[in-house]
Amino acid sequence: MEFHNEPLLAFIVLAPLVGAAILGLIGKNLGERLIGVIACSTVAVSALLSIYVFINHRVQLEQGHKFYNYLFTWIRVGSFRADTSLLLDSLSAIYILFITFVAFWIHVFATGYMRGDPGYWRFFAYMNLFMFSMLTLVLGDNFLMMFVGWEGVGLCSYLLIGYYFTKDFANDAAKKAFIVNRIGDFGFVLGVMLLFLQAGSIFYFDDPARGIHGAFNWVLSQHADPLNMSAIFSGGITTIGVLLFVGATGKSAQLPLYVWLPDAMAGPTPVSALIHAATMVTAGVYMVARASSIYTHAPAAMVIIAFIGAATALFAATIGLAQWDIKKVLAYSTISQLGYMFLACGVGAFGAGIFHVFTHAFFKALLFLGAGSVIIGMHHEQDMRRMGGLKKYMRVTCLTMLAGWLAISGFPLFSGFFSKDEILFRTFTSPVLPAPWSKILWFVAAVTALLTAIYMTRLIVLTFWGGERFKEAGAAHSSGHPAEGDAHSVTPHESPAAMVLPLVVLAAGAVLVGFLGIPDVLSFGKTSNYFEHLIAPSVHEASGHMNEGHSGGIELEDQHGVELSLMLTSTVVALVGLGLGWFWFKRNPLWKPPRLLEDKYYVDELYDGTVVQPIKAGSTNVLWKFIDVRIIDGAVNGAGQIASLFGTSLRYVQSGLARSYVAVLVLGALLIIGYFVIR
Amino acid sequence: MQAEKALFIVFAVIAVASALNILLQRNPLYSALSLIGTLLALSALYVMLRGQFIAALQIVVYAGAIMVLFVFVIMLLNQPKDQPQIEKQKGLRYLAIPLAGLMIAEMFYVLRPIHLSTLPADQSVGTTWSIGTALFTDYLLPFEVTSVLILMAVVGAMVLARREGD
Amino acid sequence: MESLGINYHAILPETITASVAVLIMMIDAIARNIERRVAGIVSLIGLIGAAIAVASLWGGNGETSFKGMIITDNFRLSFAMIFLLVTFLTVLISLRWVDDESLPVGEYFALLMFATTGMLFMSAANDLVMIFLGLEITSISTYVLCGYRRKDLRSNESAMKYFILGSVSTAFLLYGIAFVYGATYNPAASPVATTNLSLIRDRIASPGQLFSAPMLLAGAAMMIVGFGFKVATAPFHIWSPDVYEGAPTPVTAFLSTGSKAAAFASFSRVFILTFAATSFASSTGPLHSLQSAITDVLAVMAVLTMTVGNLVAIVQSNIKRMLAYSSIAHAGYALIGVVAGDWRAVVFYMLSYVLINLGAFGIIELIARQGDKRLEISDYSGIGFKSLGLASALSLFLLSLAGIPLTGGFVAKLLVFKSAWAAGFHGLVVIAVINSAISWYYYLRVIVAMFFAEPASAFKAPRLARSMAAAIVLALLGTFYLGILPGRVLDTLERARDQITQARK
Amino acid sequence: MVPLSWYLGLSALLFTIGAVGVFIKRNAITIFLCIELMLNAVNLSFVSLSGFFGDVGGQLFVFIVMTVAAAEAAVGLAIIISIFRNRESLNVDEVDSLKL
Amino acid sequence: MNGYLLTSVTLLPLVGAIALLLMGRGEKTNENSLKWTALLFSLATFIISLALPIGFNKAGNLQFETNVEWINAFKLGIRYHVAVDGLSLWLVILTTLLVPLALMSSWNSIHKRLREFLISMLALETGMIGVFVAMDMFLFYLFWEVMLIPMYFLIGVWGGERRIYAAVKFVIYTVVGSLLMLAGIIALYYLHGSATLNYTFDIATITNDVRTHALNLDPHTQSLLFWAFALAFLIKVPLFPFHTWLPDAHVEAPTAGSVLLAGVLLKMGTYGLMRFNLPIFPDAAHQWSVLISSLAVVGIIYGALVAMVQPDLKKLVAYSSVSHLGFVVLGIFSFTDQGMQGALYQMLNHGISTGALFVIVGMVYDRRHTRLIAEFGGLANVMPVFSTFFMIITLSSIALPLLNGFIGEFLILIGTFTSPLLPYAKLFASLAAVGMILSAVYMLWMFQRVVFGEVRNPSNMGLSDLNFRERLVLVPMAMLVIVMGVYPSLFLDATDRTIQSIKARLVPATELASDWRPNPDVAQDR
Repeated sequence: MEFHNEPLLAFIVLAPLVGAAILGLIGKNLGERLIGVIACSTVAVSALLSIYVFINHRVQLEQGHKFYNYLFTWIRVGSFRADTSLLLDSLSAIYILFITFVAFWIHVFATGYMRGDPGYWRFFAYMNLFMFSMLTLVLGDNFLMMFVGWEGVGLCSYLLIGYYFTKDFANDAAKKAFIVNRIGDFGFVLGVMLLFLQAGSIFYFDDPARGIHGAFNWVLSQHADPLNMSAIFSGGITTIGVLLFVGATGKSAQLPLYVWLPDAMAGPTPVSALIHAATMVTAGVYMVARASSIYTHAPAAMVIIAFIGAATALFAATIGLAQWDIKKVLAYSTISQLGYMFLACGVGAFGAGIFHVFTHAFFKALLFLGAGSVIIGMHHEQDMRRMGGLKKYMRVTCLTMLAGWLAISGFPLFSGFFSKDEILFRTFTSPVLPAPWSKILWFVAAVTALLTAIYMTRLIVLTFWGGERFKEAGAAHSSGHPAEGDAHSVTPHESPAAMVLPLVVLAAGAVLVGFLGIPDVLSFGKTSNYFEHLIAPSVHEASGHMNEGHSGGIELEDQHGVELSLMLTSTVVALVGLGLGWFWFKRNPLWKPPRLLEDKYYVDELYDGTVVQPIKAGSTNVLWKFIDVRIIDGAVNGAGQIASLFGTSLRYVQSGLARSYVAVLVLGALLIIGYFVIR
Repeated sequence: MQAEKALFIVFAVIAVASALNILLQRNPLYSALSLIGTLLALSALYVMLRGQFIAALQIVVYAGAIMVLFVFVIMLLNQPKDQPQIEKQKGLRYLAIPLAGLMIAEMFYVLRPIHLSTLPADQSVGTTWSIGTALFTDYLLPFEVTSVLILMAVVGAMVLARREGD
Repeated sequence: MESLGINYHAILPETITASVAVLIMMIDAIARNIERRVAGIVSLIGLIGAAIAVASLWGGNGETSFKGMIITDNFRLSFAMIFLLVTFLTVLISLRWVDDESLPVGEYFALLMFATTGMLFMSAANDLVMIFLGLEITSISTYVLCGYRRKDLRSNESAMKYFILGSVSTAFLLYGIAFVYGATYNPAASPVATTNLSLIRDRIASPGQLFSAPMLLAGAAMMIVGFGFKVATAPFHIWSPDVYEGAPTPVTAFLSTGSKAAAFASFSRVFILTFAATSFASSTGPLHSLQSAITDVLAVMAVLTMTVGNLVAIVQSNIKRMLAYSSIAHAGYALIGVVAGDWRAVVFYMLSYVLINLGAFGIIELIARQGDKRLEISDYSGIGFKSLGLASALSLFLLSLAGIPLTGGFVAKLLVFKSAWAAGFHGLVVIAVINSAISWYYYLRVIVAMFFAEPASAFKAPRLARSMAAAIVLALLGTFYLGILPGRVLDTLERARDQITQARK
Repeated sequence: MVPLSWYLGLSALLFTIGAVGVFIKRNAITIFLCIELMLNAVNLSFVSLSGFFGDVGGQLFVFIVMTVAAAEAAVGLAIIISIFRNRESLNVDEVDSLKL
Repeated sequence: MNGYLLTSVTLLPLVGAIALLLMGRGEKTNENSLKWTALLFSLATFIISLALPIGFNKAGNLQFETNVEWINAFKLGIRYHVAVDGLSLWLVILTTLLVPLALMSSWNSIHKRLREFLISMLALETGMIGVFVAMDMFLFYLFWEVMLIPMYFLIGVWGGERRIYAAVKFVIYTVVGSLLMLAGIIALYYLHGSATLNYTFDIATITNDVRTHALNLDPHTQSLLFWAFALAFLIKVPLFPFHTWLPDAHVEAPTAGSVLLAGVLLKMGTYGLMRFNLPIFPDAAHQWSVLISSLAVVGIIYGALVAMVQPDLKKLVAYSSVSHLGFVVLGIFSFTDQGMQGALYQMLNHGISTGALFVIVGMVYDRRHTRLIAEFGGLANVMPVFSTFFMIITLSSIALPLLNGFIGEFLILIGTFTSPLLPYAKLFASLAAVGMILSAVYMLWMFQRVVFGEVRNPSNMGLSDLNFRERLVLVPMAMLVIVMGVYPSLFLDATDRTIQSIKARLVPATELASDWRPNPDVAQDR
């Protein structure tokens, strides 16, 4: 591995911070146009610099070179050291490329979407701050820098979810997001500390120039943990892996900590697109991929990741099938897709997971922005029951969203097709999972793919096709949100250019980016999978030797065969899903889904009843009013009362009668004399 | 020898009986007279102990002067007979017996091992001469200081007892 | 002719105070109509003269005079200074008061001076007879002073109780002296029996010289009763709350400081310098049992005293009575010094304690006004900011009593605790410390009332006489001096210690 | 001869009677008489010790005690008088306004 | 000059107090001149005190030393010995910084007895600085106790409804602890003196003798003394279950009092632990580390949970202090560089963040005369600037990275987690980390209820946003919050040497040797 210096990295990170600072401090007095320009241009600077840096170092990155940008030593206490320094390798390069690119277009979209909002400056300040945090997360060269970004994006997410701070549901959602993330961070922090304890360092890689030993080097020098339960609690690499993954479940909305993400849709739609779809929520995947050398030494952790990922994917997809709010559908879809990514990581296909992150960023951002466009067009109506037939009002939006729809559904040759296929294939052939489980998980993933196709089709059909339900006054009142505009008197309209242009760009991305990762088998060996080639030096893919019991020795030829057949299967699945959805929902747009699904399996209620309320009640009635007030203060006051009780009773010796005093005196004298002479 | 013991017992009995009578009398005047009895008995014992000077002093100063003062005050403050005799904490009465018992027991314990039964051959100790000599040599300062004490007592008594307006 | 040991210089301070007392009486008798303040001023001058006399004796090396009746060592002189200081401040705080209350002026100051003479003799005594005499002079004059407000029932009651109990305790003390006298009988020695403290010390220190060890022990026990009564240690403290409360406030101040300090002087003289002359560890025979009995009993008494004083003080509503209990508690702390056998600590404790207590009582007197009317703590509600100077000074005195650093009260406690720790009485220190914590509560109550509570009744800031102001300022300065720069005083005491131990060898 | 312990015993007995008298009698003057009794008991001890030891010191002590007793009597009686003037009673049990 | 610097920093506020006392009594109207005098004195103190970190030698131990004999009689060996080392340096600065800010924060909120209020504040400042700079146990105890009085008056005179109860409770709690400490001091003095024949109250000497094994206390004695000191400190901290004075004191104290109470006074407890308990009673510290760490962890979680359900803003912040200070204690008893440095850092953080929180609560209290959370809501609408500052401080309090709170808490956690000497270290650290979750819960919930939402209470409708003075108070605090979060080396480097010397006897040599440290001199100029 070779190390270089790349001072431009700091500028990539700092540019949005400068924007945030300007907007935060003086933005209030600036005009909307200027604010928009500042916000977009700082992100554009980052994006252009990212591209420049990437192009400049592409070859080296492909060879696994690393580029550092050391700024200063942040914390150094005893043997603990954390630097403010940035690291570019192919993994972070991919990340910053798509982050800055997608983010730029979302910023552009938002300049239109947020027009006229009194907190315009505030919004963009937060957005820029988010970019800073996200880039820090990705570019940091140690776990603590990652944590800085990790918490930073959490903060911005909090601020942006609660952007409409006069709305209680937005505030609740924001708080919930932060707190649930904190629960995950709990694991993350413990994981980092355990890593430090074991490895003596929290840096990813060596940096000879600074005399830093990377934690991963230590990990690689260790034997892999066995695949069993006890490894999880042994305090070794597996424990580290599991703890870090707990952090990922919070940030990336996996079971059981996914609950914040659907609520997070309370924020403005560009926020949902940027933070809760394209970038922040994939931080968990990034972290797992970044720590791939840990996970490849911790098969048990990987199994956990795979199962949680698959379970989340299926679970969220079923809920997504039953939601009426257009953004909620997309939110559950995001959770589901994130499950896919973790499934990929869990089966050892980190590259595939990242590839799905990459494609997902485009098509999910597109879908969200499209949804945003629809919402604006519908004057802030989000309930799909009051939409329908919008294709004729919002032509561009409709077209671009169709691209996103096909991409996420895995329609062949759209970007989602490639990444999803890769995951399905790698799951099926996973060297990590014990024998039947790889097939079972593959099956789960396939079913999820089917459901994805169905619910996305439902979304498209309900929104753009069918009757124009917004004209039917009071058609449905079950909308959970206090929508601003009164829906039944509106005419939908197409969005302005600032919003449409990003849709078009992202749609192009959603269609095309998949070609960066064409599997070998499709190009018949002519071009190798470029994406995988690029990312390979940065992640440690699981290899056959990881799980001895597994019959891992499939020949390469056989693999290609399997891959092709699986690809065929998934194409069929996607087409079936699209078809089913199309025909069913065209006919029954308002088909009432099962109550259990519509109410999201009552998980929120479960958490509230078993965790939140007991803690509140216990704290109030037991800890505060009983232990604090009664027992501790009671003891303190009681001691005082006992003292004055003694005082009061001793007082009565003082009867006021001289004769009794003499008696006491004589008695005392006798006692003393007695003690003196008899002792 | 036995005569001496008999004499001691006689005076001792008189002393104790008079002392008890102080407690038994309700009228302070009788109590005062009983105390004089004790004092006189004691002075007799002093003589037996070769404290002739002190014995004389006991009769002249104590029984004579001080007790007369008491009697005088008792007569002066002749309080009305029909006054209700308030007694608070009657229990103190019953405390008397155990306390007295305890005290006597302790004293007995202390004094029992003392074995000294002969007066020294030198008979000059209690004489006026020896007392006078000591008073103006070894005890010169205490003797002088008693004058301060007396003066102070006079002032004090005067301040407290004089009538208003003086 | 053998020497009578007459040394007028050695009793100069006592002579001065006694003569001033007589002089005051004469002035009072001859010139009834002249300025009433004269008596007070004469006593102040006399006290200063006595102080100069004490100073002139300084450095005495334990010589005795008057046939061993008087000893001149720095132990005596340091206590003498405390007494003179007490009387000085008492005179200052009573100057206006006697006038306001229209009490006989000449007699008042004369009695104070007599009492001072008695106290001086108590510290100067090297013979039990002198201790007894000094004690009686002090006691009898204070009996009178307690009842000085003749028409006041509380004052009468105070005098009567003090008199009855005081006389009983005197009888015990006397009986104790008789026993000690009997115990020292040694036909081979001359004199055969003695009440001289130096001789007693030598006799009990050398084995086989005692006539009767049980008598010595019983005597010591009864002397504890006598002295314990005077310093007001439990269970012989019971008189003091009633007496202190009933007596006129300046007299209370004098009683709670001067007579207590004097009693401590005798207490220390007898129980530290005589009975515990040789170190506890190296003593044998009757001396050892005497010493262990003394330490046991005094330690228990100290604990009882502190605890009773503090606990009962918590529930008091009358400030004088509260301070009475507080002074009981302080006797307990000082007694720790006696237990530890460190009289320097006792001296310092008494010095700082008398300053603080006199200051506090001075202010209480001022606020109580004529006839001791405003004495309830509730009377103090909200006066803090109406009379900021007085209230702040009182707060400082109270805090100093509680033992806050920077004041004499703290250094005094520190010294006592340190000696006790060094002597191995660790438990005693811990109990004392807990007691100090309790005491904060009731001292703070007054401050709470003064500063935090809403004004309850009409209160007008009292007029501050110059003499009273001088007394308060003097007490304050002294309190801080002892708290911040105790070095000089401590050095002096240390030299006194060296000198006494050397004299013994 | 009468042994020393007899005298001392008698003295102790008288002291005890005096001490008990102080707290069972209610008349202030009687109480005072009891106190005098206690002092006299002590005097007996002094004189007997002095006599048996052949040491004049004890008797000198008695001399001083008598003086003190006289002084105490003067002041004590004055206190009693001043109380009586205010209360018209010599019962000490009535004098208990200062308490607790 | 160096020698007098510290003394002048310590005594300058007192001089100010005396000046205020003497200032023209006649005119009642001239309140402004009083305020300005007090402020100028405290500012001057702050400015002079800045010379301390500037002239501080990071490689040195005690600095700016003044060491003169004070009371030498009776072998007392009491000295006027003041100095700063890494332990006290920043705490002194914290104190001198917070006092002017506190004065400014209550510029217009004191309506009675202004002069006395200002005098109390300045006297308190002297007391607090004195505690940190005293290097003699006698002197330390002196400042420790004397400082109580102004605080007592601040709560008692200028406090709220139940001020008397709170003030008395505060003093009694403290005094109970500190008098036990006095017994401990005497015992230590005596034991040290008899062991080394050098009777002294000097902390540095005693510490040094412990380090060089000139003074070897047996474990039993160590335990007793350890607790004599620890109780005083733990009450002050306050550690669960000695914490119940804190909510009362905080709620009743006026804003400035709360700021200093939370900002500085509580630190005196943890400071004492590091100054006395660890270096002087190392074996006892090990012996009792599990108990104290358990209490600390209980305090972290308990404080957070109880804070969560408080209806009163100040009470909430008070309980949050219990939680935060639990972290500090945990860090101290981890016996690691990270833990102790973190603890020290967390003291500063807590001083600034919680101080600022009280300032903020005071600002709304000044406007609305209530502190009940339920009375507020939607303040962001009417007081945006206020809300922004509130947000920054809130985030600092929940330990967001790049803000100060994170550095402290993370160092404490990692120090505890990796501690080789504290049994159950990983368990403690994990439980303490739960506190991180809970702090987010109660702070954000409180923040939401106060700042977010619609303005529902009509009395909040017309509230004015922060004025210039109020901004002036909060700006330095907010800036420190960020600076300390971004560049902690500025502060941490100065404390390292002292932590090493505390560890010297505490940590077995083997552990010291194995403590791998990266070479700080490696070129950083790539």
